[in-house]
Amino acid sequence: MSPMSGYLLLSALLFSIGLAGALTRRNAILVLIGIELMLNAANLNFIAFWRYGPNPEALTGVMFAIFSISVAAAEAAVGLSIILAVYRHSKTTNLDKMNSMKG
Amino acid sequence: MNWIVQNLWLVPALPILAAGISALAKRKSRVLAASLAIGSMAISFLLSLWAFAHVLWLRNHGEASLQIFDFRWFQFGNQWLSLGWVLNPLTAVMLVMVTFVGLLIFIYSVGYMAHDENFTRFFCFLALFAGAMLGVVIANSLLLLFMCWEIVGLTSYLLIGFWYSNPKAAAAGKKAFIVTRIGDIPFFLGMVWLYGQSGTLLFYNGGAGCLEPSAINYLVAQTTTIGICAATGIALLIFCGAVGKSGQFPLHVWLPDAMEGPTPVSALIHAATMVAAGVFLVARVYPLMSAHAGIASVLTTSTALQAVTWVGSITALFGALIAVAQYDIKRILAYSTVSQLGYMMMGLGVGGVSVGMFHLITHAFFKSLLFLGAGSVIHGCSGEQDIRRMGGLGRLMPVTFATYAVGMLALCGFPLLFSGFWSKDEILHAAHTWNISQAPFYMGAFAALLTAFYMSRQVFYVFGGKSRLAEETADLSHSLASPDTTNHHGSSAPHESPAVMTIPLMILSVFALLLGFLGTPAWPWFQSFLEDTQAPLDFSAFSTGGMLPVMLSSSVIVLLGLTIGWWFYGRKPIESVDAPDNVGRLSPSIFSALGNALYFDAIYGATFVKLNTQLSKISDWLDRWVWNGAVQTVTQIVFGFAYLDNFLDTHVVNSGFDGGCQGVSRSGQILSLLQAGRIQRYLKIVAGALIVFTILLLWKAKI
Amino acid sequence: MITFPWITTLTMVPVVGAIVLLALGGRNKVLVRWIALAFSLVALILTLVLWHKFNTVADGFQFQELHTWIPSLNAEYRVGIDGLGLLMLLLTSIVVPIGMLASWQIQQRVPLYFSLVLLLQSCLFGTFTALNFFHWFIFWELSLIPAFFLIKLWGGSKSAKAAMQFLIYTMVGSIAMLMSFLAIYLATKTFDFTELAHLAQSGQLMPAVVGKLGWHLFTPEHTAMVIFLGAFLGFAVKVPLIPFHTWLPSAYSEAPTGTTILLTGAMSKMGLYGFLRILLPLFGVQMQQVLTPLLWLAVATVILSAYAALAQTDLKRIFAYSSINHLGYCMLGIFAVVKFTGGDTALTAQKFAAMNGVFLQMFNHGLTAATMFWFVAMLEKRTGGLRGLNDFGGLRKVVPVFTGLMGIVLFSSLGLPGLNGFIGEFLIFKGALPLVTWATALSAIGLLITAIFILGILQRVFYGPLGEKWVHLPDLTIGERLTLVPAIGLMFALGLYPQLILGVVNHTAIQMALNLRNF
Amino acid sequence: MTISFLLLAAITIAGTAAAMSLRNLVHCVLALTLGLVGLAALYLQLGAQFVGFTQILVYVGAVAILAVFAIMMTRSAEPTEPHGSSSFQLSGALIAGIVFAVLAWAVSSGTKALQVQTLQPEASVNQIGVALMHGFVLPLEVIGLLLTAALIGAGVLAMDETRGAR
Repeated sequence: MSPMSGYLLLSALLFSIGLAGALTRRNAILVLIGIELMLNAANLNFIAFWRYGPNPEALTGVMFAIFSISVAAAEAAVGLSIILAVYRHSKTTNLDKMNSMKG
Repeated sequence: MNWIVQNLWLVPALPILAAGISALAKRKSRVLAASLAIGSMAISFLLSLWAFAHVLWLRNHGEASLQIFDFRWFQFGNQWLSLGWVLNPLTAVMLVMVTFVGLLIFIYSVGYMAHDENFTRFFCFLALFAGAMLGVVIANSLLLLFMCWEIVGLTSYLLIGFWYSNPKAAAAGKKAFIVTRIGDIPFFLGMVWLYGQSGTLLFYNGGAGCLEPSAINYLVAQTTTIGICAATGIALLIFCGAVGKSGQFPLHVWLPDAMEGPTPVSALIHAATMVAAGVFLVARVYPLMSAHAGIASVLTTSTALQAVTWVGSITALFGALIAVAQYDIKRILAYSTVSQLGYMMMGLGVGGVSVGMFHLITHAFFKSLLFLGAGSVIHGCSGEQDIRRMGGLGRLMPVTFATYAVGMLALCGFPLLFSGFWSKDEILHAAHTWNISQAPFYMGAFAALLTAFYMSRQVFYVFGGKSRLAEETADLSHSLASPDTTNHHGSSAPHESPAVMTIPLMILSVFALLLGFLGTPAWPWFQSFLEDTQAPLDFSAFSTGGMLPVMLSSSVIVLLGLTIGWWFYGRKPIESVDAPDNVGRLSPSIFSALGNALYFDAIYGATFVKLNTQLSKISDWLDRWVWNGAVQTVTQIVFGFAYLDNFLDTHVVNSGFDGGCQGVSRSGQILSLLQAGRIQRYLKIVAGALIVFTILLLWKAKI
Repeated sequence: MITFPWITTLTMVPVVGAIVLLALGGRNKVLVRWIALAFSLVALILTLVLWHKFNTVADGFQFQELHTWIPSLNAEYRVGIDGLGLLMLLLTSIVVPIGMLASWQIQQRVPLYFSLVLLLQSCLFGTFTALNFFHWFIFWELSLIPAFFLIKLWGGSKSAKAAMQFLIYTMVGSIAMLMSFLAIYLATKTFDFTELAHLAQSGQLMPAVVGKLGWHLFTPEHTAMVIFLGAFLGFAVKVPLIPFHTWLPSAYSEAPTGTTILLTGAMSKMGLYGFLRILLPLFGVQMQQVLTPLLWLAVATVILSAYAALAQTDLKRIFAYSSINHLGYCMLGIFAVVKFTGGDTALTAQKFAAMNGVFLQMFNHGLTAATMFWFVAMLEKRTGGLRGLNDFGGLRKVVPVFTGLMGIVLFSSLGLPGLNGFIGEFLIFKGALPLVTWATALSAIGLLITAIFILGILQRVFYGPLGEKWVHLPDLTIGERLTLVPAIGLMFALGLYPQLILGVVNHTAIQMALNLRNF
Repeated sequence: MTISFLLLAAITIAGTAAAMSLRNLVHCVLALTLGLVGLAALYLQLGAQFVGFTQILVYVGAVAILAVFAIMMTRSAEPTEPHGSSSFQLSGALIAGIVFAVLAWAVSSGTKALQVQTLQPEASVNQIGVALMHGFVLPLEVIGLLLTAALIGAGVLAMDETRGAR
């Protein structure tokens, strides 16, 4: 087992944990955190591929990770504020009770 | 250069300055306006005398009697446009005449207009007129002449419409301006053409002027596309201006209407000076008028002068005919003026500058005398202008009667003593010896007969018999006099006018008597003065060149005319206001046609005025419907497409679309079952998809 | 050499004024009016300074400023004036204060109104000084915006329609012109008027354009003609020439009178300016080719507009048509100058005369028409908006001073010698008659018809018996008389001494006439 | 496969797993912080210092704090979260498990063929800066724009509706 596949497996595990959280928890904040974890798993993949993959001098993986972190930060900020707004509207963060998008 | 030549501009400038000051003055400052106008005119008169004396002095010392002063006005391109003034015998004579007659009429106006509320304005306009007229006289440039000419027209317009509240006066002023402008437009074009051809508008400029031989020869050599030489074309166009201004047939229609203005205005502008400006213009550009293609044939008359002669003789006869059947004292004189102006034109055409100008000068004196006399009569009769309502004024207004009689005899050309005889005789004699046709002579002679007749008719109506003025009060339908005149001439019984009015009459009558002796055939001083020759006293001139027969026949004609007039109107006094005219009874239809001036106004109204109105309507219609319509049509077409598109959208596309939409919405209802609004369920689906895709990818990689 | 940027300063002064007015707000209307007037007077003083400093015998443009702006497009900020530009600057600076004084009684949105007027002035300055098509066109188009709002927001009952018509009409013309200029730009890669004029003069312009854009269905002449007609349309609408004029009567009569003054006094000169500055140097050849139809258009403009004026009863509409009529003489003069003369020196001298006449007439018409509409504004103020010919009668009795002064202006418009209108018309006719005889002779009819309708106004409004309604009509106040004095004094001054203007523009007129390419 | 990697991986897994399963939300976030620090340490170990520190700054410093605030403000700190139906939890966990299985299979089958770089590559801040300013300048600008938009959007969304209309 190469060092790289270790990182990749770790990343897959992180992704699954995040997914599990996102799928099972009722609280919107935790769902958001789960999604963040999935993003982090992807970042870990990027870094790992950069470290062990070809052409590391191009810094592509690092760059991807940086941008991804930025996007994730933006996403977290917007997502949390949406949750706040929704909470103010419906006084809950429980996703089961938020079904106004029902078609 | 002599002081007076250099400063000749002062002559017109002073009255204009006076006009400018009184224009700014208040309405109440009557004395200021009158004294400014009269004072400036008096100074101008003195300056004119000086100028006249200077010309005489030059002649006596054998120097050139043509003095010019030019100055640069403005620059365009590489050349300067120069203006200037000219002092020659023609100028000098006109200057003295205009300032003298003008001065007398100004003084007279003080009395005549005494009660008018716009007294100040009147003198302002009058002074402006005098200045502009003097500008016409001294101008050494056709452009300057034209400019002053137009301002003269403006003042004429203002003064005819002086009693502006009267719609007739307002209309008459407008008519005068427009009809003269009809003549001025060709004049303008002729001037521009002349400028284009000769490169200068200065009359005399040391050999380079447009009236001097080199320019004239050049103009004669040019031929236009219609076959006449440029000189003739230009001369004819300029003559159009003279026709308009001098009330020549067929543009005479404004002059009788112009009598709506105050009587001094009629005397000054529409008898003595402005209307004579047309004659003066022809005299001024005479070298151009008489230029013809044949090099040395002095005897042949140029086309332009032939036109002048024919127009003049037709006008002379025409005006005299109409004057026979008029009842308004001023209209008779107006048509008489038309006729006499025709004489002058004829004189210019057949005899040359001196012949026409001599009549112009004498006419200026006796016709202004007649108008002022008529004004005195109107003033005395409280604004009455209809000769049928006058009568017997000879006893009531002796001074007016005496001076009027002098003027009337001068106008008729009563033999030997009166100025009109000599000047008219000159014209008839020249017409008699004209080499083209004898017709102008006969027309002129017949007009002379008619002149004697209608003047005696007028005098018998006005001064003879007993007063019929009392009947007026009973006649309520009468409304001939303008409201203003009626209001402003106070008292009711006929009375003699004040001295401020009668003294100018007397002075004028003296000149009407004596002026003729300056130009008798025996001692043609006036003619020689204008033509720059010497005039010895030579009584044998009467017997040469058929002079004596012409004089005799014209005397007979005049006496005959007076006799016929006496026969019809003087033999027994006119009975009443409503009595039909004694001549009119002979042939009422012809008489009424003449009374209506041969329906010229109606004819013009039905043709030119109507045409004009129609054209303006057409133009407006074009504007509204064709030009704008084209634009609107394009707009409508665009809108039409828009509507069509809209229609297709609603009824074709939309209905199909709606159908489609219903299908979509039904399937949407089914699909919406999937949309439970629960994110986590979606997430599960995504995860499932992820699983499937990863497996697929791996599978593919394996294979 | 760095000199003081006179022209840019002049252009910016009204803009600053507009900003100040907008910042000030509408609380103090009186203050706003005075500030606006003050700014326009500053512009007038600046223009007079330029007039004084102008070298009347120098060739080419003066007070030039040159800055690169958009290098990739070869668009430069290049301004400068010759005699014509200076004359137009002066006219604008005179007309704008008149327009402001005539709008004194406006009550709604005062700061906006006056700042729009100032903006319009700035655009006019820009148009008359720009020497590069790029920003010239920007100013040209920009001027439509204030004009549009001035007509629409403060105009009469149908002003929205009139403003829209005005905007669309001129816009269509401008677009056609823009197309033509883009075509020229594609071929020459320059927007500079002087360079383009040099190219045209040496006969390279149109071959270059045709070489670039030639289309197999068109002969080169046709291609050049199409390009010319595009530019022609833009200016012909603006002037306007019949039949491109239908926006004008409604725009003039619906606009508030103060705006009409700006429209007729200054904006109508933009079209003529374009003809002189752009069409003559660039498209002389094409104009020669279609000279006869162009002359017909000019003659039709002169005569039909005069007749149409005769048929109107609204004073503003009469003066609107009269305006078209007067500009028709300018068009006649311009077209006469275009006529091919083949180096005949006598006829070239006639061209100088016509060119000078056109310049003078442009200025005179601006002055006279502006003052005439000013009188209409004063009449409207007194009568509460009535301005029909049939509404009045005998006013001279109650308002003698008004009548007298308006009479002077009316006669100036009629072309009475001694007032400013005459010399311009005289020079145009003098120059045009030998060049284009029949068209000029026919146009003289316009002079007559003008007299008829002007005297008709005097007769129906001021003469005749006084209507009951107007017995208490107030005459001009002292303030109004004083403000009128400069305008009317200028009319007299120019009528008696036209050298005042001709001395300044003559050199430019000669240059323009000589620079026409003669084939 | 070093000890340090295993250690750090264990910390990360533990932290994140705790974050996803604890009852108290505040505890969840604390556990998450631990997991994220572990992840950052892994980055450092891989030689990507800049990313590692950024991870700490952004996630530990910002996102976690943000989450805490959100929890505070929504009063979800009390462990009152009702348990959903067990079938719901089970299905979620099952799916996550399947995903992990598939991914692990993919990793194990995919990485065998890969040539592995053994040399430690360099990613100094200087290099990253140069790269950002040259090859990646456009993405940088876009991300800047995105962040600005997010900033404004978050502000607007979080603004109190009643007072926001002021």
